[in-house]
Amino acid sequence: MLLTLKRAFRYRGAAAIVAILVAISPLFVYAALNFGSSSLYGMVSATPAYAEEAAQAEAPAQEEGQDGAVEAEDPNMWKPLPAPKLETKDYPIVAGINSRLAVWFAAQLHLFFAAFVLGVPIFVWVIEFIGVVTKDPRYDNMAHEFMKVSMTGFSLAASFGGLLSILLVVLYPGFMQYMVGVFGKVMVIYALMFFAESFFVYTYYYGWDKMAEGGLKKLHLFLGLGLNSSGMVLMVLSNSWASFMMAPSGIDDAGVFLGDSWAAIAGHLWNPLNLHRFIANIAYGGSLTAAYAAFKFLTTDSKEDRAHYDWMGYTSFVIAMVGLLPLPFAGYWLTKEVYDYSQQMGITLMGGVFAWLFILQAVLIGAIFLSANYYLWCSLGRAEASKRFYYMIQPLGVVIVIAFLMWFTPHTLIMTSKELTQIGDAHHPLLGYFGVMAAKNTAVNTLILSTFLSFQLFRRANIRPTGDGFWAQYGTTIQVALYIAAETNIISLGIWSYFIPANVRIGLSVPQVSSTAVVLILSTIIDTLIFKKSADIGEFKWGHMPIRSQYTLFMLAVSFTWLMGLMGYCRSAIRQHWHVYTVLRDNSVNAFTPTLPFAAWMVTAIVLVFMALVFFMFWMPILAAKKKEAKKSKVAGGDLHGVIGATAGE
Amino acid sequence: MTLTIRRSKFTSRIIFLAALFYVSVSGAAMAAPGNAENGSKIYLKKCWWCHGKEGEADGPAAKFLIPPPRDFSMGVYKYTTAKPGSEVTRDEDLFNMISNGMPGTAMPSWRQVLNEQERWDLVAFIKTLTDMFEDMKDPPEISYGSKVASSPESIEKGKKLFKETKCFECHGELGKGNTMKKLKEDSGHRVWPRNFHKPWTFRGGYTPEAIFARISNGIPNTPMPAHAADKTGNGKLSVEDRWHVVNFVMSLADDERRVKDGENVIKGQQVPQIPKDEKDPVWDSVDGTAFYLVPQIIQKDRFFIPSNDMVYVKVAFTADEIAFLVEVDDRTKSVPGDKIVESLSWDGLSPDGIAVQTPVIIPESSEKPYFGHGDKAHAVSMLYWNSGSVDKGSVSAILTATGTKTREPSDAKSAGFTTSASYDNGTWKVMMKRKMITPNKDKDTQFVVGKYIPVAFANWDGSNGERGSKHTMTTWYWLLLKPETGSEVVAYPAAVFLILVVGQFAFAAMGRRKEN
Amino acid sequence: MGQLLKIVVFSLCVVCGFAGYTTFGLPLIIPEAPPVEEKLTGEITMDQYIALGKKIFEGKGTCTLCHNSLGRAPLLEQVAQVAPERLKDPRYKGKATTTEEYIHESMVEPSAYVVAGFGKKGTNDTVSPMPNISKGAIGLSDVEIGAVIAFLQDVGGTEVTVALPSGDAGAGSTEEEPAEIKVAENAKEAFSKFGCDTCHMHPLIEEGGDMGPDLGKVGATAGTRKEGYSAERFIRESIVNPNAVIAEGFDADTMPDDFATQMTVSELDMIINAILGNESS
Amino acid sequence: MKILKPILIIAVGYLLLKVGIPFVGSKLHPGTWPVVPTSVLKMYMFFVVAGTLLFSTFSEDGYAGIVGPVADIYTNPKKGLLRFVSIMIVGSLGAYVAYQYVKPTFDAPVELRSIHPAPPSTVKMWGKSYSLQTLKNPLRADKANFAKNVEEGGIVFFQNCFFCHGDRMLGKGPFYQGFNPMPANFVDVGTIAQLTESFVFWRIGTGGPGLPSEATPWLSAMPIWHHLLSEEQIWKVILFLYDYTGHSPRVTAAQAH
Repeated sequence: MLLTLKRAFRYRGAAAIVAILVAISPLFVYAALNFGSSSLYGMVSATPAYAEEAAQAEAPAQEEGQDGAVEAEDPNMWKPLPAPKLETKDYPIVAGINSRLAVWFAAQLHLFFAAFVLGVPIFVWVIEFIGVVTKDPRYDNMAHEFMKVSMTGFSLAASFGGLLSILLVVLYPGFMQYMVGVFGKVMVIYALMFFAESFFVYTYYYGWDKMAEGGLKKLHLFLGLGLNSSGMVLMVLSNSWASFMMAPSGIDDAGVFLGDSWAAIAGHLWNPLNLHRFIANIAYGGSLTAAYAAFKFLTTDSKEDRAHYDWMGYTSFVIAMVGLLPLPFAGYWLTKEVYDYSQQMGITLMGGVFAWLFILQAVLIGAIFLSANYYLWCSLGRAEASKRFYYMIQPLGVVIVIAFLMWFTPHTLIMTSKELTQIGDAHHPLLGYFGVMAAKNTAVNTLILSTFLSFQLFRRANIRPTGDGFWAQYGTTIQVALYIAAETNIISLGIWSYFIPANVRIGLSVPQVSSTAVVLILSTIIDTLIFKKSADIGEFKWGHMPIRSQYTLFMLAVSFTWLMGLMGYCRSAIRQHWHVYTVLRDNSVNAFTPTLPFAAWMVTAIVLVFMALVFFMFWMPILAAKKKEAKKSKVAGGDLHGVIGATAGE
Repeated sequence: MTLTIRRSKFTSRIIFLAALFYVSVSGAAMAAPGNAENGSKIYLKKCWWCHGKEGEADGPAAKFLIPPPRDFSMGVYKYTTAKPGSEVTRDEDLFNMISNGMPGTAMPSWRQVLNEQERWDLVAFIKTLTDMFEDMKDPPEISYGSKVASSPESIEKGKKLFKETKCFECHGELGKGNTMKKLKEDSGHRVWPRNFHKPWTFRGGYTPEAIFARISNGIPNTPMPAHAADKTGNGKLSVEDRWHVVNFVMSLADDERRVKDGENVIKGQQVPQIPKDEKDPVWDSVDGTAFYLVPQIIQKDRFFIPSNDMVYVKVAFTADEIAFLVEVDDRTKSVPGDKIVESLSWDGLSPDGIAVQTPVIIPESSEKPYFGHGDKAHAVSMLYWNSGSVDKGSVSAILTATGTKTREPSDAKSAGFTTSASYDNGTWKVMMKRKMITPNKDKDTQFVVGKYIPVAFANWDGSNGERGSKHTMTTWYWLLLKPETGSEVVAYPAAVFLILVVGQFAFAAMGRRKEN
Repeated sequence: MGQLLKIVVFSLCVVCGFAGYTTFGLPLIIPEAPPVEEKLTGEITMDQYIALGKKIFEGKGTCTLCHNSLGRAPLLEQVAQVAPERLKDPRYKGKATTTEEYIHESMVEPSAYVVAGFGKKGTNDTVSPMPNISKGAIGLSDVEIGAVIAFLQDVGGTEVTVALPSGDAGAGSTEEEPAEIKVAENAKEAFSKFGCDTCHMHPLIEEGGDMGPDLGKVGATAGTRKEGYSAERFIRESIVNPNAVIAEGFDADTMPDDFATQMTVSELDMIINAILGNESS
Repeated sequence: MKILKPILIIAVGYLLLKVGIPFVGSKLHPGTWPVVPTSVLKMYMFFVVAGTLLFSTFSEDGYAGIVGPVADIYTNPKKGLLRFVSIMIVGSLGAYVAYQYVKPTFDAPVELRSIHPAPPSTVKMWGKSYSLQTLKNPLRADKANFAKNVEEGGIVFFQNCFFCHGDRMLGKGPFYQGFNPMPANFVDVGTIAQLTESFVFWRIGTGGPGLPSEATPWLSAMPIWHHLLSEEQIWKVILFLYDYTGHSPRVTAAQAH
C-alpha cells in the first residue's frame, strides 16, 4: 500500500489539487456568499416593517394615492425580524401526522443515504486514482463497482431530502420562515450546488467506460474531484444549519439576523461538526460497501467471485476502520466545544437526561471494535503461514475485552440498596475510577492500539523480510518497543490524571492520543522499511474466509447505522424544546424530549426501513448485471495474488 | 534423621514467627512517642472545629453536639482502661478513641484518614493541652483478672447484681436506659444512660473488655460511678462479679431490632384477622424492619440533639384493613401533667408523638412527593398519634399535607382510623389501624397490595424538648403489602423449560438429519 | 435466497438486540416536559413579574427611547445599586427611604432627584425632562410600575423587594398589556404613542417637553429648510432620519432614529400632517 | 478438550469480578465489601463471554474445537444419555433464570439518580438572578483574605453541613446513615473535583428541592441553603471545601474570560 502511495507521490500535481480543493471548499462557500450578497439580495431581503404594512392594504395611504413606502434604497433602514414567538396553533396538523416523528423519519433516512453517497465517492476517487497510478485494472473495476452500488443511493438521498424539506415547510412553517430569513442566501447556493453535484455524479458514473483512456481519464478524475468538492460544500452548508440550531451565531439575542451570512454559517459548532461528519461518512460508506461485498460473497458460488468480493470486503473494511479510528477524537472535540458553548447543554448531554445514551454508545462502539478485531483475526486464516501469530490473539483479546469493560463502565452505577450499603458509598472504590474521562481515554486508546496491532499482524501474515538490513533485523523489536512505550505512557497518564485538577486533566487526553498516533504512523513506516525486501512464506488465498467472518461485516454495518441514528437523535435532542437553541422555542404539541427507549425503537424502525432499501440498492446492480451477464468479459478473478502486495503489505 | 531435621525446621519456624510478632509489637510500642508539633498541625486542620483551638471544647460545632466534644484542657477522659484509681487515662485509650471513633457521637474513626504515626502525634499533642499529664507516667492497664465465660448461670448472677447494685435506677428494669433520675454531666450537659439492648451504640466499644473497664472505672465526669472494689471491697463489685455483670449486659443485645444494611422494605403481611391492639399476639408472626431516625436538620428550626435513634415497624393487613405497629425505644413516657416525667425532662415537657407518612397517590414512576411533608404537586397522607396529656388522653388524626405549612385534617372516622398505644419499660408501642380504601381518595392514601408504597416516619420525644419542627424522622423507605403468590411463579419457568427442551430436541434432530 | 434470509434475520436480531438492551438494560429517565412559558394569568411568579417589567421597560413604557446608550437620559442598569447613595445626596428632594420607593418616586415625580447633567436646559439640574409615567400617554398602572421596579432591581443585582400583585390586579393589567400597542387613530394618539411629547411641544400635546424644537412652529418653516425639499418631504426626513438637519440650538443624536421601523405609514402621515398644521382636532 | 479453555477463562473472569474486585475494594475502603452491582456485572459477563468466544473461534481449529463437542452432543447417536442430560440441564437453567425474574421478593425497586444533573442557565436566590455559565466565586480573587475566608467557611461548614457530610468530608457525618442518597463525599474525585464553583454554588443554594427530576429531588435531604445562609457564607464554604480536600474547581471557558 505504501509503495502505491509512493508512486502516487509522483503525481504530486494531482495530489496538490485534491488537497487544495478540499481545503478551500469553505472559502468557496464564502466567495459564493459574497457573490450572493450582491446578486441575490433582492430575492430574500426582509421587507421593512412599514413597507410590509403598506403592502397589506393600508387603507388611508392608498386612498390618498400615495406610495406610502419611503424608497428602500438605504439598506441600513430595514431590519430583519426577531425570532417569532410561535404558539401551538402555528403548527399545522396535517392528516393527523405526528410532525416530530415524520420529520425525524425523513431527516434520518435522508442523512443515512446522504452520508453514504458523500462517503463513497471520496474513496472511490482515491481507489480510481490508485488504479491509474498502478495501472492495475482491478482497482478501477472495484471503484466502478462501488460507484454502481451508491448510484441508487443518490436518488434515494435526494428523494428523502425532498420529502424532508416538504415536511418541514408544511409542518413547521414558522420555523422554516425564520430559517429562510437567516439562511435564505445559503439555501439558494445549496440548491445550486445540488445541481452541480448531480451533474458531476452522472457524468462521473456514466462516463466511466467512455473516459477510460489517456487524457479523458484525467478528465474523468477531474469530474470525480468536482463530485467530491460539490458534495463537500453541500455537507458543510447543511451542517451550518444544524450547528446554527444548536449554537446560533450571526444573530442578536432576540434572534434578529445581523446580515452577515458567513457569521451565521461559521457558528461555534460548525467546524467540529464538519470534521466529525466528514470522517464518519467515510467510515460509514466503507462499512456499507463492506456489507455489500459480504452480501455478494455469501450469495455467490463461484470461487473467483468469492475471491473478488473477499478482497473488496477487506478493502472496504480497511476504509471503514481508517474512518473509525479517529472518530472518537472528533467526537471529543465536538463535545468539548458543546461544553464551551454552553455548560448547561454540555451537562445535559453527558450527565443529565442523556447520560445513559453514552453508555449505550460505548456498548455499540465496543461491539464494533470487537467485530472489527474478529474480522482481522479471521483474516489470518487466508494465509497458512499466519499460524505463527495465533498465540498472540488470545492475550490481545483479553486486553481488548478489559479495555472495553472499562470503556463502558457507567459513571452512575445502578445498584440495589443492598449493594449500596455493601459498597458503602455512592461511588464504587474501584469501578468509580472507571466512570470518569481519564479511564475512558485510556481504554479507548488501548482499544485502538490493539486493533491496529491485529491489523499489523494480518499484514505480515504470509511474508517475512529478506536481506540483512538494519530494519529487517531490528525493525520488529523497535515496533514492539514502540507499542510498549506508548501503552505505558497511555496507562501512566491515565493514572496520573486522577491526581490532578480537572482542568489539567482534560488536557492530558492530547498526549494520550499522540502516543497512539505516533505508533500508528511510525509503526506503519517501519513496516515498509522492514518489508522492503520480503518473501512469501506459504500461500495467500483470497476468498478463504469462513462464513462467520462475513457476518461480522454485517454486524459492523448494522451497528454503525444504528449508532449513527442514535447519535443523530442525541445531537438533535439536546436542544430540547428549542428549534434554535435559546432563540426560537418549539411550542408545538410535539416539543417533548423522547426517552431513550422511545428513541431506540424509533431508530430501529428507521434502520429497518433503511436496510430494506439498502437490500434493494444492492439488488439493483445485480439485476442490471444479470442482463449484461452474457456480454460481460470477466476481469475479476484471475491472478489476484499481485493485488495482495498492494493492499496487504508488500 | 529426617525426623530431627523436620523438627528443627519446625522450631526455626516458631522462632521466626515469634521474632516477627515481637518486632511488630515492639514496632507499635516504638511508634507511641508521637511528635506533638506535627500533632498540632493536624489538630488545627481537622480537630479544632469541635474541640476548639485551645482544646477547650468550644469549637464552632461544639454547641450543636450532645454529647459535647471532649474538653482537652480538663484532661478528664470518659472511656479509660487505666487501672482503677489512676489520675489520668492511658495513651493507648486516646489512640484508640482517635482510631476507632465513638459510636453514637460525632467523633468518627480517623483510621482511614490519618496514618498510625499521625494518630500518635495527635495523642502527644492532646496531652500538651492540659497540665494533668505533666508529671504523670502512662498508668498501667486495668487488670481484667480471669475472664468469666458467658453462661446462663453467670448471666443470672449478673442480673442479680444488676438489681443489687441499683443499676436499674438509671438503666431501667430491662436495661433500656429508661431512667428514673434526671442525669447531667459535670459540665451540665444532659446525658441519657445507655440502652443495653443496643450495645452498638456504646461509645467506648462493644467488647466484653470494654464493658468490664466501663463498669470498673465508671464514666468520669458523668453520674456513672466506678464499681471496682477497692481493697476493703465494701459495696463494690469484685472482678468476678463484674464479669457476671458484663455477661448479663452482653446478653441483652437485641439484634432483631437493629437496622440491617440494605433492608429498606417493610414486609407487609396478610393476616386472617387484623390485630386488635399493639399487644395482640398476631404481631409475633409478622416480620419487623428497623430504620434509623435522624433529627430534622433540613428546615428551620433545625434540631441537632436527638435522643431516639431508631424506629421498628411491622405492618399487617387484611382485605379491608391495614395496621402499622410502630415501636420506638424512648427513655421516658412523656405525658404532660405527669410530675415525675416533668422533673426528668429537658427543655420542658411535651407529648411523645409518632407519624407515618405515605404519598396520597402511590407513584408509578420514580417520582415521589418531597420526603418532608410532600410538595405542591404531590400530597402526602400522615397517620399521627401523640401521647396527649394526663387529663385529656392521647390524640390521633389523619392529616394531608402539601408542604410543612399546608397541613389539613382528613376525615378519620370515615377512614376507620384508630390508634392504641402503650409504654412499657422504655419502649413505646403504637398501633395505627385504617381501612385499606377510604372514601377520601384525594386526601388519603389508598393502599394497594403488591405495589411498592413509599413510607416515612417521624418521632417526637417530648421530654427531650422535641416539638413542632424539632423531631426525628426518616426519609422515604418502602412498604410492600405482599400479595399471595400467583401461578406465574410456576407457569413462566415451566414454559421456559418446555421451550428450551423441545427446541433443543428439534435442533438435535435437525442436526442428525443433516449428518445423514 | 437462504443466505439472504439468514442475513436479514441476523441483522434484525442485531438491531432489535440494541433496542432491547436500551429498553430493558438501561434505566429509564423520563426527560422533563418543556418548561411552561410565562403565561400571565391570575397568579404569577416573581420571574414572570420581572419579565413583564422588562417587556414594559422596552415596549409600552417607552423607557428605552431615552434611557439608552445615546446618553439622552441616565442608564438604569445600576439604578437599584446607586439608589441608597442618591437618597443621601443633599440634592435629593423627595420622600423616599428605600430603593423601591426611590425608583417609584423617580417614575412618578421625576424631578425629586435629577442626575447631574440630565436636567432640563437652564434649570441647573433641578427639573427633569422626564414625564410622569403614571399619567399621560404612557400611563402605567401601579402593577406595571411595580413590574418595572422589580425588573430594575433584578437587573441591578439587588434584592427584589416589590410585592407581587394580588391575583386580580395582575391579571387585569397584564391581559390588556400586549394589545396596548395598537395603531394610533389620530395624530394626537400618534404623538403620545411615540413619546413625541417627551421632547416636543405642539398644540395637540397637552404638556410637551422642550428638548426638541416646538413642532407647532416648524410646519411654517419646513418648506424652506432644505434645498429642493418640500415641507412635507423635509418633515418626513426629519422623522425618519433625524440627524439629516439639526435645528439651531439643539443637539444631534438626541432624537431616536428608529421611528421608521416603528411607525406605520398612516401614523407617519398623520404626524406629518399634524406638524404641517393640516389636522386640527 | 479445547472447549475447556474458554470455559475456564470465563470462570476466572467471573471470579475476578465477583470476588476479586470486592476484595481489592475492601482493602481500599476497610469495612466495606464493594461488590460489582448486578446490573453492571451482567453486562461485564456478557462481553467477557462474547469476547472469549470470539478469540477462541477465529481459527478453523478453534472453531471446530468449540462447536465440535457441542454439535457432537446434539448429534452423536451414541451419546443419547448425555444429550438428554445436557438438554435437561440447559432447560433447568433457563427455568431457574425465569424463576429469578418472577419470584416474589422484598427487594426495593432500583432507583436511579443522576449525580451531576444539568444545571439551569440561571438560578434565582435571595431575590437575585445568577448566570451559572459565567458566575465565579467572588472571594477566590481576594488573595489577601484567603486564609481568613477559608476559616470562616470552615466555621459555616461545621455549624451547618458537617452533621451529614462529616468532619472527614467523606459524606459520613453523625447522621449520614439515615439518608438516602448518601451525603456527598467531597474527597472523592468524582464530586467537587469534577465541578465548577458555580455548579457547587447552585447545588448548595437550592439544595435537594432545587434538583431536576432525574436527580430525584424528593429524596435528597440537602436543605435549601439560601433560606438559611447568606451568599457570602456559601462562597466561603465553597472556598473551604476545595481548600480542605485539596481539589481545585473546574473552570469553563466562559468563566475563564
